[in-house]
Amino acid sequence: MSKKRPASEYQKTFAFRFFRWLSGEKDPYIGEMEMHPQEEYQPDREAALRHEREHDAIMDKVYDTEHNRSLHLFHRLYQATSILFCLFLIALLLVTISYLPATGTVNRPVNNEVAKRYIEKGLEETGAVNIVAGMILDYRAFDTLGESHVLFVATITVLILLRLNKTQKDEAEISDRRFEPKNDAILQLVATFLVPVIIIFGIYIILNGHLGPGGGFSGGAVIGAGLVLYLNAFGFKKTERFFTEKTYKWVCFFSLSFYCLAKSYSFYTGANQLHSVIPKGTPGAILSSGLILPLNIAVGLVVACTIYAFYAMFRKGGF
Amino acid sequence: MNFICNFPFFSILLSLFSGTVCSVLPAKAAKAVNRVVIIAVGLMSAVLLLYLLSTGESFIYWMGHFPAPWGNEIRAGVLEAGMALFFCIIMYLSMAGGAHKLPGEVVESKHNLYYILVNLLLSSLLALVYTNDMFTAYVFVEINTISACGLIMIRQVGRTIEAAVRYMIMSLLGSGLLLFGLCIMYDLTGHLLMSNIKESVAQLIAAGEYQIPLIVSVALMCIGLCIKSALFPFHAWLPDAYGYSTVSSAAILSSLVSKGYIFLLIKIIYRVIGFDIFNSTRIIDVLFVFGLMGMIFGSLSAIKENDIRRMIAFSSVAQIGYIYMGFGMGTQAGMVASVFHILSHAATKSLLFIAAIGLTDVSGGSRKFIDLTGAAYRNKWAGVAFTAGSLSMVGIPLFSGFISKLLFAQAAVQVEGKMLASLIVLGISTVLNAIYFMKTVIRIYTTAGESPYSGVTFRDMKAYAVTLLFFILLNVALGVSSQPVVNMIEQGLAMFA
Amino acid sequence: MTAFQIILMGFLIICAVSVSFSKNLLNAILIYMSFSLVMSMLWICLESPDLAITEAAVGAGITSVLFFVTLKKIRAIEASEPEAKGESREEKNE
Amino acid sequence: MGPNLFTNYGEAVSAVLFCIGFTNLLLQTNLIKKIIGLNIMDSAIYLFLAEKGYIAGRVAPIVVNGVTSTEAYINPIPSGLVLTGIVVSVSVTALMLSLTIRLYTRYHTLNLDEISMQLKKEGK
Amino acid sequence: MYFILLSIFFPILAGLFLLIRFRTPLSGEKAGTDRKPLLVLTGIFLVITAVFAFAAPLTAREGFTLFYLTETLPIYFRIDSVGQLFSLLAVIVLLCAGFFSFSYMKHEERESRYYGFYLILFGVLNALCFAGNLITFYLFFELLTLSSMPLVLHNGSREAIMAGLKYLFYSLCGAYGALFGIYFLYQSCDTLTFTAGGVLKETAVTQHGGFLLLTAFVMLLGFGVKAGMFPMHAWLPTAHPVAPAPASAVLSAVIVKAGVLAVVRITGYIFGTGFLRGTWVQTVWMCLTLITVFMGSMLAYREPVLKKRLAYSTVSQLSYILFGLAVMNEASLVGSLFQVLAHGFVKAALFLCAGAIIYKTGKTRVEEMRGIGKEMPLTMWCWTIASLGLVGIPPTGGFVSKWYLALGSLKSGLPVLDVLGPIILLVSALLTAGYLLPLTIHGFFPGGDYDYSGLQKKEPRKLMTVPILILTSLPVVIGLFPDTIAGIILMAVKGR
Repeated sequence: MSKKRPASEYQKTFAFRFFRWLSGEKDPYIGEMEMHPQEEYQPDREAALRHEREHDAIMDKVYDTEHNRSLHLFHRLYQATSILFCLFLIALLLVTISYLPATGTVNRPVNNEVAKRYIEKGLEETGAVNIVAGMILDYRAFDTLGESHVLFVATITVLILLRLNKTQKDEAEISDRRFEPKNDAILQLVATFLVPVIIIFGIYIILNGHLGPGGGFSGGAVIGAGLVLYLNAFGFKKTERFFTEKTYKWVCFFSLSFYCLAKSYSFYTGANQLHSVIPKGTPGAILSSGLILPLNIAVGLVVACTIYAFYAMFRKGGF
Repeated sequence: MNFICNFPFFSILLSLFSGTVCSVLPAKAAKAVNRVVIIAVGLMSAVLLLYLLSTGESFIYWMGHFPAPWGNEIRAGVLEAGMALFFCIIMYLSMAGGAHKLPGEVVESKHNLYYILVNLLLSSLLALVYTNDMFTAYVFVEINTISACGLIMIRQVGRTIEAAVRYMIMSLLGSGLLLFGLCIMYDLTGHLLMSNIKESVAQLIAAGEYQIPLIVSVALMCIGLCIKSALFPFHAWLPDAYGYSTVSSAAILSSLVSKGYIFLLIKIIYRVIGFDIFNSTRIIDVLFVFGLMGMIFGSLSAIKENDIRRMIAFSSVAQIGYIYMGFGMGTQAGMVASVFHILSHAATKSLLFIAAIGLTDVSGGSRKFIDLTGAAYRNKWAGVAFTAGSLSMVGIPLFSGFISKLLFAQAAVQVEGKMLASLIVLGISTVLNAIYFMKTVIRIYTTAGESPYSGVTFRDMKAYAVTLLFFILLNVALGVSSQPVVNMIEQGLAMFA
Repeated sequence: MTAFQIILMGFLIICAVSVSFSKNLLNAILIYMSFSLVMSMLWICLESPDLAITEAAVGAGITSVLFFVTLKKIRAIEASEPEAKGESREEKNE
Repeated sequence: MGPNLFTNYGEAVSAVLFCIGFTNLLLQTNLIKKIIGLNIMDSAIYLFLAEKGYIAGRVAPIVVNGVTSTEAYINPIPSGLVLTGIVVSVSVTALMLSLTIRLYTRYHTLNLDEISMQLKKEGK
Repeated sequence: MYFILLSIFFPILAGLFLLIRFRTPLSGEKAGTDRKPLLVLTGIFLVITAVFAFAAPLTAREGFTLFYLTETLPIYFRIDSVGQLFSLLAVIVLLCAGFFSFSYMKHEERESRYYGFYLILFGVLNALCFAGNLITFYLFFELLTLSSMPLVLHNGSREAIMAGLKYLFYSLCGAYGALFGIYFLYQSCDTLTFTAGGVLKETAVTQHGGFLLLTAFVMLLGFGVKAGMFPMHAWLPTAHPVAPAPASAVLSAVIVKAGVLAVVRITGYIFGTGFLRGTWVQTVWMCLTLITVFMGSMLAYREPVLKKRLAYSTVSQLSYILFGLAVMNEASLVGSLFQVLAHGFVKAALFLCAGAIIYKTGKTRVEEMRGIGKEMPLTMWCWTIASLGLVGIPPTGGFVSKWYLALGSLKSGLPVLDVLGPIILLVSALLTAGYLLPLTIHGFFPGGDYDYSGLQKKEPRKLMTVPILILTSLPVVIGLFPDTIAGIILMAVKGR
């Protein structure tokens, strides 16, 4: 007979654990997933504080980034893997590129009947001298419609994130003035000259979108930049006279609605092979190329307002 | 052309336009517009679906005055119309189920912005479903991403903002890869429309040209979409994003947004690359392995979780793993199973999120399990709904989850090499699912001692209860009469080719 | 023309790398701005004036302005609440 | 290695830029630098596309003197795509920057890792 | 056909009605105001269900399809003799235990939940007995687990909840093992409808014979979980004792038999005994059952808590049945099915006796029960008779079943196991006597030093004693007419 071992030692043996499992006493969930009934809540301030302190101490220890070696190691590992991955990606892409058709040559899959028709018939079918403008606003107008809504939805998210209510806005305004040059004479003088020029240039780009390089988006961005300059030189007080949140809202609404409706009409007539009433005009004239000019203007308005809105939002959470 | 053929176009434009309109409306009107639009789009999709089933053919719709390779196109088949209908149903139910929580979660002045986001999200989902053009798909993927990000962070607590940042970073990586793949594909084929690309790809494969760039391009697109739909190693943003955003957002995000990307991937596989060509690459093996890993690790993380909504979020990771496992099998049956799982998971996961909020509401707003004890007695409807959702997740017959698991298993049995791995992992994952879901169910049905929280009755939450009822019915309907749905999916996939 | 393109591309890579290693955020943004300008010149070389004009207005203009505003905003927050660091202030509209 | 690596030097540069941007987006802990990385990544793709449209010896696709022959102009499609893409990337940048401001007002740091540490420390 | 549907869906709906109508009181509130209507309704529902369940086999002999889960998976019901046999057992035990619980459940809370799930369980069991193909069977097998779980964790203590979880996970794991098999069978069978002799395709057998054997083994293990077979038996002694006594009776007597029915179905009706006989699966399976028989008895022998002892005894006795099924010849099959009936009645009677003792005296451990026979003579007499039935003393059903089992085993001609089997059965029977009869002995003869002064009559009410009496008499009855019953069973086995 072997010597009888003490209970605590016996409980560590494999035989004990096996027997416990065999007799169904072992419960794998106890300790893993506690299901005990809810205890009654007893407010014990002292214990709660102590608990909190302990918790903080543990948390400090666990999340002590400077001294936690495993975390450090993990970080290193992560970095190394990322770099390796990126090197691998570079190699992969370079290999891929080396197999691609040669750039600059004519006989490539890219220069197929699609591009051919755009160039040869573009002027006739869309009325736009700038083939790119004709392509994005007529042949592939659905993409562009989506694109302007990307801008719209981005504005909405920025509004959600940064728009403040009245009192917060005032606070923000005060903190905003901290680094602001107040009524800088040079800036104002330069702005007086520059802003009209910039805005007129922007309008030119928009109106000329179908005739030369440019278009609603770039022109709108230029006008927006002009507005931002104006705002910087003269402050919010001045701009609020002609540009408030309401202006922005309605300008955006009308432009986008016009865009949507005009394009819907064009898509609908196109798909159902109906005759579209919109005249194409003489190629080369400013009033030509059907819907492209009004669409450019609409996009330009939206973009200009959006850029200004972004800036104002970023600075003080409102207009 | 039949007038009904205009419906896909109408639904996309209607939801886009309603987004613009909502920006000038007060919150109440915006809500009404949102509901009406979702219902209208749903009705149109239903009519379209019936029409397509009766004709049995898909059709192409010009977006503009120019035919195939020159202008944009959208395309509607049975699967697209069915998906659109289903997305509308889920979206309506999710919005209705979370409506009563919205005032507490979002500042009053930002409500109409919320509805704008939902409308635009719907339009982008519809566009992803219907589009026949890769670049359009890219643009609408971006709308989808940004509006989803908006939905995450509209409830402005620190966590959601952090989650939104993580989500955006991952999504942008994904978009970048997708766009790069797209550009390479464009360079090789010279087309952007799916059907034309497919022809060119078939020619290239037949001629044996440009094999390496072709595969790299496909791989880049796949990885991009996998990252965006939170396949296993890329899921770090997911629990916070789903766990802390508003209820409706969580339901919509988990059940629709990631599914939109997955559906796009299906379209790419079928309509851009060609199913057989895709299956001959090694990409499916990679998808298969990551799918399996996702199934296990997602469930393991869910078991460790002590917060009911994060637990459900982690379970999403596992479920997305299932879908990719189906892709990875490389058979038609696997694909059908995956598509069915998209439906079943969407129906179940949104149900779980909506039910979970009912439970946490009657537990003092806490999501810790310890506080949820007995919550099902305090809010009976939510309790029943949560139980139904859990049973579906665990794969009890009569619920949709069982059918999708059955389909996966049937698909797996047909693939010699991957049979055992997928069946075993399916089993392990089922059991793990059972562990954490049944644990929760038992927890919420345990009565213990005095409860400090008061319950709610049917009268307090009619709309909510009805929503839950519809969700349960949807789930059971998918589980009981799955054959028509499966037939429809098969038909739709056949139309893709 | 090719030589010019190659030089511009060299600039692009230098800019991109130095953005990654610059310690100062303002420098990084400035370098990024020049990156955009170089890019827009490159596009002129590639016969895409539309892109050039857009990139100049957007990449070099608007994006950089937005970056600057962000930076300024962050500095302002830093200056106004130096003591609040580490302690998480509850959002008002939470 | 394929035959066209040196002919396609523009694409090669864009690939390198893409990966630099990608690495920045993955590795930089500072949010603003991450965003710059994102922009570089996007620009790289646009450069790639623009290179694809380029044909040596031809001019920009703006009809001059009514000449509408394919031999005269470069391919207009990539330009159109890039235009769309630029708008997308500026929208995303604006959104990311506003997220950055918001995070900074709450956590007073631009380091994403630190923020998540802080979140975990707060104990959910 | 309508009776089948009624016998299934009537109790389920009735149970749901009870759950909804008699609201479970929120914690803290005191129930009891509407106890009487609850009991009356439950009683009526139980009787009606029983009538339906009896009437079903008389009216419908051919199967019918309720609806199609998927195109190839119909929900199909058909009544055959084996199903009828199990149904008979289920109805009798559920009725008796149901009436027993009217009085027993007085001191438990949340009665409406108990009765609601009890009725649902009744319906599910009927469905399980009448299921005509594997997928229907599987469906109700899962539902059985789910609907019986609330009974296990009824009293809501931590122990009960953990036991319930353990029960759930073991069952789900087992069910998944079974489902795993179904996935394969789906490929290698034309149909999953239960057909005597098996439904395997010839080609499948020749091509994937080895794999099908593995599948069969996995399925046996999976369904064996429910029947408490060796490697997965551990849930049974945890889960059964924590339930209220009548629920334990149902669990031990009927619900575990669902596992047995499953094994009968897959061996006899899906794979076919011809396919399995003489393979490694049979050998391994027999070894496992014999291990379980012996182990269960040993564990029961050293267990001090009465209900737990009975649960271990269930583990052991169920494997008698499985052993008989594993031998796969006529005599052993008869023995097995006989044992199903005998053990079902006996174990129900024993658990109800234990319940009565607990209800009246509150004693749970065996050593506390000295002199109990003086206090509750009727109960103890029933206990004694039932114990003898379990041990296998001649005039009872237990003897007949064991006789046939031993006979079958000896006839089987398997090397070693043909003799080893009966020996282990015999040893186990001795152990059974060893763990059950001491209660009788100490109960009636507490010994010389026993203090008789504190004794008082504690015989329970009629509502408790009558079910016990019925359940005690039934095994004796079937033991008295072994040939008749065996003939019927034989006919059932042959006629199928």
